[in-house]
Amino acid sequence: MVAQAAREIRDGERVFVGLRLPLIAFVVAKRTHAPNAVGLFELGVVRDAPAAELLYTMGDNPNVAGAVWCARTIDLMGLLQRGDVDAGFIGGAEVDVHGNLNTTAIGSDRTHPTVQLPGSGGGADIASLAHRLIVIMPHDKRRLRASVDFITSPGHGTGGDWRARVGLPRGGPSVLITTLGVFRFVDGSAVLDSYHPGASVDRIREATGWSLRVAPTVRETDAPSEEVLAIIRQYDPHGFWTRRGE
Amino acid sequence: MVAQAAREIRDGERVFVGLRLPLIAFVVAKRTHAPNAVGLFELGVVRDAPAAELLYTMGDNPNVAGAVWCARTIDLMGLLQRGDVDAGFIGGAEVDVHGNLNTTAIGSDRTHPTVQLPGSGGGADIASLAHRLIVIMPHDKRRLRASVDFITSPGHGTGGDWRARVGLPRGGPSVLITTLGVFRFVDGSAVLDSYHPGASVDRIREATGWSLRVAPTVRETDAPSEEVLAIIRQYDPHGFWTRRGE
Amino acid sequence: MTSKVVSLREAVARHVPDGASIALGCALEPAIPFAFAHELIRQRRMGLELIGPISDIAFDQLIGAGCVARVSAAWVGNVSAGLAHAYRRAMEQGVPRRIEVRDHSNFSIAQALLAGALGAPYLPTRTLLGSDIPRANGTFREATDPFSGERVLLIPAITPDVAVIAVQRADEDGNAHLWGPWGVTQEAALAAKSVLVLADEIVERAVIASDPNRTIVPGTKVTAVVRQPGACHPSPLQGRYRRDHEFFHEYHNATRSLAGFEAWIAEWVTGVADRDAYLRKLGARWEALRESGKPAFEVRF
Amino acid sequence: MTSKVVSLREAVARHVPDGASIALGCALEPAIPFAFAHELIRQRRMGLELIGPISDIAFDQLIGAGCVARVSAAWVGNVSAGLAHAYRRAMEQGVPRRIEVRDHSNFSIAQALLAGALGAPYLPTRTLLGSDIPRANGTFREATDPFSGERVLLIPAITPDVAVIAVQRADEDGNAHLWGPWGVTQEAALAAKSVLVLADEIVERAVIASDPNRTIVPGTKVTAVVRQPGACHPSPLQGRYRRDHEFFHEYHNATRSLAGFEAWIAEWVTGVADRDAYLRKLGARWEALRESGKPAFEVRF
Repeated sequence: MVAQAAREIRDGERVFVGLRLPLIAFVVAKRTHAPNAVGLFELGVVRDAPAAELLYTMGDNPNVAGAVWCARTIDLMGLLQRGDVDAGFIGGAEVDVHGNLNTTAIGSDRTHPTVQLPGSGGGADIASLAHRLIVIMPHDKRRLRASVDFITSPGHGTGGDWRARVGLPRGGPSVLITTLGVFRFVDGSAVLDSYHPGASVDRIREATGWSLRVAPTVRETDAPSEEVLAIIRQYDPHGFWTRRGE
Repeated sequence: MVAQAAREIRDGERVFVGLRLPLIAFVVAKRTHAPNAVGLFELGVVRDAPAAELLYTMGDNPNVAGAVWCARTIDLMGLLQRGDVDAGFIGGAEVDVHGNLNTTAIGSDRTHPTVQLPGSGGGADIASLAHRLIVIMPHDKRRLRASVDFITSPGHGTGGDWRARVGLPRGGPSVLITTLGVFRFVDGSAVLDSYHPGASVDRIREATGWSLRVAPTVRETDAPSEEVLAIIRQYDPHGFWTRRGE
Repeated sequence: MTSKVVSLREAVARHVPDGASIALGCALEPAIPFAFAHELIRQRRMGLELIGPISDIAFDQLIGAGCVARVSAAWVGNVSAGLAHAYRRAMEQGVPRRIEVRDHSNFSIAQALLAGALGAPYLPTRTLLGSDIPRANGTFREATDPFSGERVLLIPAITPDVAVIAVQRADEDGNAHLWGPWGVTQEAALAAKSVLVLADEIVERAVIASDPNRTIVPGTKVTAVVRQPGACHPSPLQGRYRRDHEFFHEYHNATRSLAGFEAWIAEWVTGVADRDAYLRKLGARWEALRESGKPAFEVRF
Repeated sequence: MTSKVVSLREAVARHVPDGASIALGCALEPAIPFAFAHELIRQRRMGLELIGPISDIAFDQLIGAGCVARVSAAWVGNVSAGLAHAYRRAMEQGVPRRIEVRDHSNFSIAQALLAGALGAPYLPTRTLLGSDIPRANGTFREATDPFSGERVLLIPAITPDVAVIAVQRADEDGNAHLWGPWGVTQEAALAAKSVLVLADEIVERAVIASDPNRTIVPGTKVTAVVRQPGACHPSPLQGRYRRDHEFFHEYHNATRSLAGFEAWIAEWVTGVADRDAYLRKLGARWEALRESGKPAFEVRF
């Protein structure tokens, strides 16, 4: 999943990185095909070199030391709203076929939730304003649902030109990367593009809460190179982030 | 004029200082009756001690060295708009009986002025948003006019509750200090409160472009103390600012 | 100027009444004034509104301790460990009491505080259009941008009663230097009616005035200054001490049950007299987190 | 990263077309990139829109040289000496050509640029209500705050084609450190489509990264970096050189007449090859303005 996420970062892009796996994806991309990518962190940090050690949060001291800019959240969010951010990463507890994400609460009543989740953080802003949104999720039928209980981070809404209709200036999910495969969005709906080595279209259909659409060109996801695996192992040697089945 | 302006600063107040004479008035006030006054400069500087040497502009290096805050114009203007600034000083080319100031242009057509003046700077903002505005002017019939050609900095408009009607949240001129006397504003109109030593009510009437109202308690302005005169001479020994008939 | 320096106990006792709205944890993951949150719990403040972007577990602790009536935040959880159990219990079961939530995103809370700092009634934005957050929050309004005719969301200003900020150093008047990420700290401080500064050290005015660009809030906005080394543990303070990741994970595991939460509070909050006692209890673990960082390259004013 | 370092001549030639809107002099009285204004005059740029709060005499020179079609500013004059003669001639007599003026206040221009930096369409404010500036400017709108029902003025965003900023130091990618007053510099840089940095010195990336809070604009926003010592004379640059007050007063006296203005430009702008030649011409006078300032107290990251 990390290796695939890294591939989504293009060289020279300005990327809202976020935490957990995206952080490692950024490290991998920087050290392989995207040496000129720039990482933006919503607490106010811009780096063009990855931090020297494993981060647990974007605010860890090693992520600030050696940054080129350390400023305010509003400055980074301003760049995002202006359209100066090429891509952003987020995950969520639930995603639907249109890439709408729920990180707020499970249950039909927001004020009396079945499961209270942490909330948006900057996720809803990245989903609203980045040119391209890369969604990362553990693949689970309870997570890839036909519809989500609460749209925290807007994806393609109900599909088609929904984003323009509600007033969003650009963007939307371009890819959904799960522990089993990769979906691309076509007219605002997720279409299975590849299945990871060891997975299959059938297994993914089984584990997906919506009626699966499969690209005619569906294929096995390219396995990560030895180089990429080595970078991941070096950065997270104890597998704090990467061993959680992610 | 400087000595009188200094008296208008109360101890502990946050004052938008501006340049020229107000700067010296701030120095005098700090060193005499208002040691805890704080000076705010719209380019982004807050000082609680006056600069060590004579300033020609608020952005001179000595006004920054030793400041307690050096930030952005918007931060200082935010404090002003919030209502965190007690008093501000401004001057202008023209003022009317309601304390409206013109620093934009002389003439009836803004696009083809008779005399192009520099413009508002922060003056219009201080006039709009400070709790109290202290106006300083050379006294001249062409400057104290029945009505001004352009309201750059709103005073009391047409008097009465005009400021509230146009949407200004507070403030307005409390005093107009000229080279000849001191006016206070009563119901939004200037009333002569005192005449400086050597001036007189008649001379002021002669030099004022509006029909003069005189307070029943009108008196001679208190002469500046020797202490105050010494501070002024020490701060501006060559009279760069204070010798211009101001 | 009279010194504004008081003890942490006095700062809470004098300047934070029950029902106050408090901006806290405004630098996001770093510089969270946990010492202040714990003192609120020890003094049994009630009915508070908590305002902030992320807060890590500070909000969870205050919610679990029953101090909170409302949360206006973008995220309430445990950044490196997962969900916030006390927040879950409050929202899912009303334990120890029901709380009201005003959902935000990091950008919407930043804009609300920036509007407060500017003295603007609101800021217009394109974020969150199409999200369910505006409906859940209830304080935003949709409008039409009169210049372009496009839809915008208006985020009304938030002006907290109190902003509590942790910094590396401040003078006795509250002129405060913070380095590292600012998050929404400056906006919160400028928007607030009162600012309480927790300084890792109190320094001479000359230190602050040697570098006024480093000042995050001028003393003229500050009500009280507390000298409190280690005020942010387990969150980090740039150039002073690192984040105690394990502490967050231990808290996560310990507070899954209500009884576990109560035991944790008894051990780490009500069971210690103050932050100095807390740091002594951490002992060698605390010492191991301290670091001195690398010097910034010289500038001259 | 490829270096973005170019000469001042190349920066103007490649990145500032005729008709460009340029934010300049955004720190108010200090750090005004006069060297850049002079290069615009030498390269005979035409039809420019100048955007800035105060500009001191930089705008006056560009107006007098005929480079300007429009000024969006709060103040155009000579701060310590008085009126701006070239601006007067343009407005009063159309000499050398008529210019359009969009009157602002310092707060309205700051808000317009902040809106641009935020990607917001406009900011609502209470300033200037009752002033004639909104009518003269023509781009603002009065509206009703839907939350309170009170009147507000909406200031639309300004997004300059180019922001030109002068700083003490930058790296080759344009990550720039500015200390001293920022004025509206950061907003202008973040709002602009392209940023040109004039650095008193070019430094290693490690110098910038040792103190990222000092960065006013990240390299990712910057198009080109020019190493230009003394770029701001006669305005000051904190910790590097002082303001040359007399130079402003001499300009004021010399440019009262059109012929005097033309002679002044011939002597100080078109008569020198570049800024280095200008500084050599100043000679001992320039050396006397230089200062090294006092060091900021240490911080460690």
